Amino acid sequence: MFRRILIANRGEIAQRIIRACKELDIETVAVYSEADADALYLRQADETICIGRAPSSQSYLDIPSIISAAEIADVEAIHPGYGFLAENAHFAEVCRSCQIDFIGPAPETIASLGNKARAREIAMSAKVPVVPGSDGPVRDEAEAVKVAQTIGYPILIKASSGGGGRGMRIASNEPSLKTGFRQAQTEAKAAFGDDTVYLEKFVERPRHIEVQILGDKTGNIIYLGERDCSIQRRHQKLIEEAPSPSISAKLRDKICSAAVRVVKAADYYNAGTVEFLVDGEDNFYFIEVNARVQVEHTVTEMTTGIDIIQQQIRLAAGENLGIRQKDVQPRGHTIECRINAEDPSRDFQPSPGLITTFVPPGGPGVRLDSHCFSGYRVPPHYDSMIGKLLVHRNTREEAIATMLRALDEFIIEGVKTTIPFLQDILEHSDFRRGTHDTGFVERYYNLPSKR
Amino acid sequence: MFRRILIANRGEIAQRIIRACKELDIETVAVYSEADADALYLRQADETICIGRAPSSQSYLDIPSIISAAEIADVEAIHPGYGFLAENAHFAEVCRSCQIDFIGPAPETIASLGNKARAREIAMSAKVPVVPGSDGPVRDEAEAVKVAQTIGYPILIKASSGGGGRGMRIASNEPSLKTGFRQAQTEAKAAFGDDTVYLEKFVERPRHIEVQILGDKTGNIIYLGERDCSIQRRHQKLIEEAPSPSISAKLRDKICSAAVRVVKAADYYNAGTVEFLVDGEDNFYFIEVNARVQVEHTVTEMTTGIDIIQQQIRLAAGENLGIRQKDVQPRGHTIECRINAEDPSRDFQPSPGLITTFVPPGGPGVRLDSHCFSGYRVPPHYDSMIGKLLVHRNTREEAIATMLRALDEFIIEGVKTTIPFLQDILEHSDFRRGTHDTGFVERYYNLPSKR
Amino acid sequence: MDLKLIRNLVRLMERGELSELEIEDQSAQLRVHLRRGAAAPTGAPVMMVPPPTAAPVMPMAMEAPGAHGRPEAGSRPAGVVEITSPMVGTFYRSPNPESEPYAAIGMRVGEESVVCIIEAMKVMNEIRAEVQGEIVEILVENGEPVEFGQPLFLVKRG
Amino acid sequence: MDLKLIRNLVRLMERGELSELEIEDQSAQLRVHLRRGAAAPTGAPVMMVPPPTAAPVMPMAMEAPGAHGRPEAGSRPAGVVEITSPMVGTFYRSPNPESEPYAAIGMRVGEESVVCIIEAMKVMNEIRAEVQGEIVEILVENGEPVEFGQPLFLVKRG
Repeated sequence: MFRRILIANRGEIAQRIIRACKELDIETVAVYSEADADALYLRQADETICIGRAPSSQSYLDIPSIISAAEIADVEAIHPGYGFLAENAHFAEVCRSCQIDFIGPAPETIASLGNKARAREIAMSAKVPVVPGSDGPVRDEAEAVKVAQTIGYPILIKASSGGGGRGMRIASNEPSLKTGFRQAQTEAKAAFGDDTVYLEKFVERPRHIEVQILGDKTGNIIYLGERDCSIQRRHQKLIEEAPSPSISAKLRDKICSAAVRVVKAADYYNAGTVEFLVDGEDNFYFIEVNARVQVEHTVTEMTTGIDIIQQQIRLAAGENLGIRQKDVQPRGHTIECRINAEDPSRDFQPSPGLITTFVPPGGPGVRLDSHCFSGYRVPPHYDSMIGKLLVHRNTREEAIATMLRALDEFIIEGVKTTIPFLQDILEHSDFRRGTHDTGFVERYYNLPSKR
Repeated sequence: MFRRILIANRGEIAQRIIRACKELDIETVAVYSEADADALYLRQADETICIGRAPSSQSYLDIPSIISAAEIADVEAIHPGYGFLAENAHFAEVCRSCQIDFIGPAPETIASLGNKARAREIAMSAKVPVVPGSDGPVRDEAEAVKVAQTIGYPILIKASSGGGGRGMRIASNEPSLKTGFRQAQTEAKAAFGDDTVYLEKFVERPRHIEVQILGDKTGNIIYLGERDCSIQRRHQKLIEEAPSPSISAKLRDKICSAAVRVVKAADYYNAGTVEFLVDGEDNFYFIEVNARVQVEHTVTEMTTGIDIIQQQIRLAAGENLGIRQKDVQPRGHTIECRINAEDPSRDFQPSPGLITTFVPPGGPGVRLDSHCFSGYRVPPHYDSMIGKLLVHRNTREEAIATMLRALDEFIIEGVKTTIPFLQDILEHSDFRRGTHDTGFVERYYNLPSKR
Repeated sequence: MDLKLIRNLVRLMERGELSELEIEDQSAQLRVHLRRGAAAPTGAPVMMVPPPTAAPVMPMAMEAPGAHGRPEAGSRPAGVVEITSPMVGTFYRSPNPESEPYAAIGMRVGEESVVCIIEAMKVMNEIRAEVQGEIVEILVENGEPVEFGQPLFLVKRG
Repeated sequence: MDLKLIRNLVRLMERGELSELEIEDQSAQLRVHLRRGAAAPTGAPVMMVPPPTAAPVMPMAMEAPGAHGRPEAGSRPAGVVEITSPMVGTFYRSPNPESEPYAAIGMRVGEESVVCIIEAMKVMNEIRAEVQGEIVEILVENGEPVEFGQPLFLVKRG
């Protein structure tokens, strides 16, 4: 087991990793930027090292500084958390070359899964359905029409250099495809300086279902069940829950075993997540693998009672999986709300600054992962998430009631937060029925009357 | 179901009840003394009524004020919490006469269980072992010696008007019994103005094991497993856990079914706790029934996932038990630490006053029930408990590690707390081995070298 | 050389607010001597917590229910005092609907004069002015519930 | 001689606000005696006056690692400025053990003068003074690890 670990991240996930290390009796070295010098979680670390200025590029993304810190602090491993360098194959490579264990999958795995086309091939090789598409760039209208005939309408036209929903258009028939195709190319050219586009079947009213997996270096893989992350705004998850209110036990098993097939095909180890889209007819399609721990890993921790961060560390240290698939027994229902320092009334613009009062909720079924406190200053340089509020109850209905109770108790003064917006969603009949899809927030937010 | 409930208590338990009511969508009326006017939990209640001055006798113990508040606020039921009027049969009687549901057992049950001798009879009638004793006052030495011969040494000489460990002496043989008997009488006379004493077998190195039960008004009774509360100081519980590290599954079943027999014999309904002493040879003896919800009910909530306060309210409203015995499936290990505003370095003298900084711990497996916050002033008039910190993990060892991590994170400035003392106990080898008994704290605290 | 031992000793010092610690363990051939905080005079104030720390929550305190609907002491003209309710109950201005109210604006009262009735648990409690002067304002409607300490009347002393 | 041990002890003293630490470990044939902060009595009072805004946590904030072991700006004589480390790494006063140190107390430096080397990932980075004047203090030992922004030298401008 490791004696000493460096945490190459900040905020709640840095704190989360420090907590796991303390419970495993591992020493922690926390690196921080000048903007985070006053963060409270740094006091929980055994050693702290300032690695640069506030901008991520000069601190949390600066590989030389982090490796240099790891060397002077003499650590055996680095936990990258999520974001920043978590899925940077080069960084994982550098760690290896410096004989520092990277807590995550192998650099090669990160690289191949990070490549959309390659990941798609891996999934197909594992007999896992992917969203039908052109498999590569489409040259002209004629080819587009041919492809469309095979995969069927509606069709999504995507810019190869796009992403995050940018540079996409929908075509529901041949004429709209022809015009859309040309427009998409010109837009792509303008936006990304690259007019290559490809086609994909447009999945209607999809739900976002992802599967948490754990794997050791001997090839053992288990799944810890699914998470439903269909409440998103601009592809940003706002609320996650487990189990999914919208899939049957039968479909769950199919998706989970598909997830295991994908990561096995990728020679995956450590913790990871396989993401799927599920349509109204219970067809599911592989999207991508997140080769890191995710923000919402906490949801699965509460339903299964398995500490995923501790597992990551054990697996990276070369331990074999101590948990067999049959030991994984999800219980009750978990909901997570991401609390962001944003102003919902102003199109969710970030609201950094001094938190004058911070009184977190507590009591039965409530878990809070947050690095904030009364007097903490939210720096403007990073992600606006200031905490994750989770509840675990026996039923989804009880979980919603407890979450509403907890959000109502939560006092955050000084910065604007998304709490009121989250409360609205939790009270919405579609969410309560669990019939929502990934388009819910945009639709509802544009028509609040629709409640 | 009730529409509106009055909470006749304060602090963390008042907040706990408000939380349960909000999750059940029941309106709450919180009463408070002038000393609690600034408490934050009052802002969570639907209505608040000041009922008197700081001293309990003029507020939380003042039956007319509370009933009058219940009448003007037009509530259907009163939750007494623990302490104050929770086990006051007269109060329960008055509630009934005013057609207000008292959330707890019937006044008659409270009365009979509140009488030591009566409770003992009930237990014996239910074939549940009690600590062998004189069954009533012992007139003179001669009788004392005769009784001693039948129950065997060591013998405990107790003042009938005593309690809480006061007016007790141990005799390990006949001579010491004779002298001790006389001294006990004179002491009792002096201390309580009543020299009647009785004899009881002295149970050596006992563990405090209690069983949580739930019962409905049709006579259904279930048990939610035991709690081990052997870490006590002057009969005040400091740390509670479940399951007990020191009893076998077989003994657990015997004790739990004994508990059910006792409460059935007492026509018990709503939530209650049956307390036992267990000696080194796994003999167990009934002590008493707590006819109320207890401070440590939270421990059982975490292991079973059952919300005991919500159950209390449902049962008081006349619902039948929705949980069958076989549905009760304890999982993992829970530990609770009571955080008191006391100064361990000064014989635990209360340390009320302004809490300047209050940063609670969080993260996996942690639950905090506390009404405190940065800027809260701990009033000097009431109990010194300012919070209950709980952890739930898969194993006892992991639970201890998480509790140490959480206590280490917990920042409370402005008042002294028992946190350092709790940390010492959790690090003690006897506690880690689970071989401690109710005498542990006194022994350890007098001889810290004994670690 | 065991760093954790030292770390735990320091933690111990922090918890116990020790200023100095000295250990000599011959069996372990170890001697440790730690001094904490600045020299006594400067040390003490460092431990003390500055009052302004409560500031952020004062707004809450002001909003606390206990403070609701109460006229601020400062906002009253000089010589005007409150008669507050000594109990929780229902406020009645007269012994029964037919009869005249005990107190009306402009009426002079003595310390012993009954000014209203508070009904608690079916008991009618006569409330006395306990101050001498003139009723200048009646703050509660007839039949309205009142809590402990709630102002009922404003009286101009004299 | 294990520098890391000393560094960790110093960090420990900072965290625990120790003013003095003394360790004698015969089994390790080691004796350590450290004293901290005593020289700068101005430091302590500064820690005690928090700006009203972040009041409740200022005591913490002041303890934050970023603020540790740095001489308070106010506590330096006029015209004396810091040369701080632009990166995380190991501090070396000379290009190699044989040669003379780049900078010594009393030496005059110009903006372009190399004053030390910071090794990061096996790369030797020459650090320039970027200020003109006279070296009055060297704040870091040769071979000691430094973090970003850590003061290395004090220079009297001119």
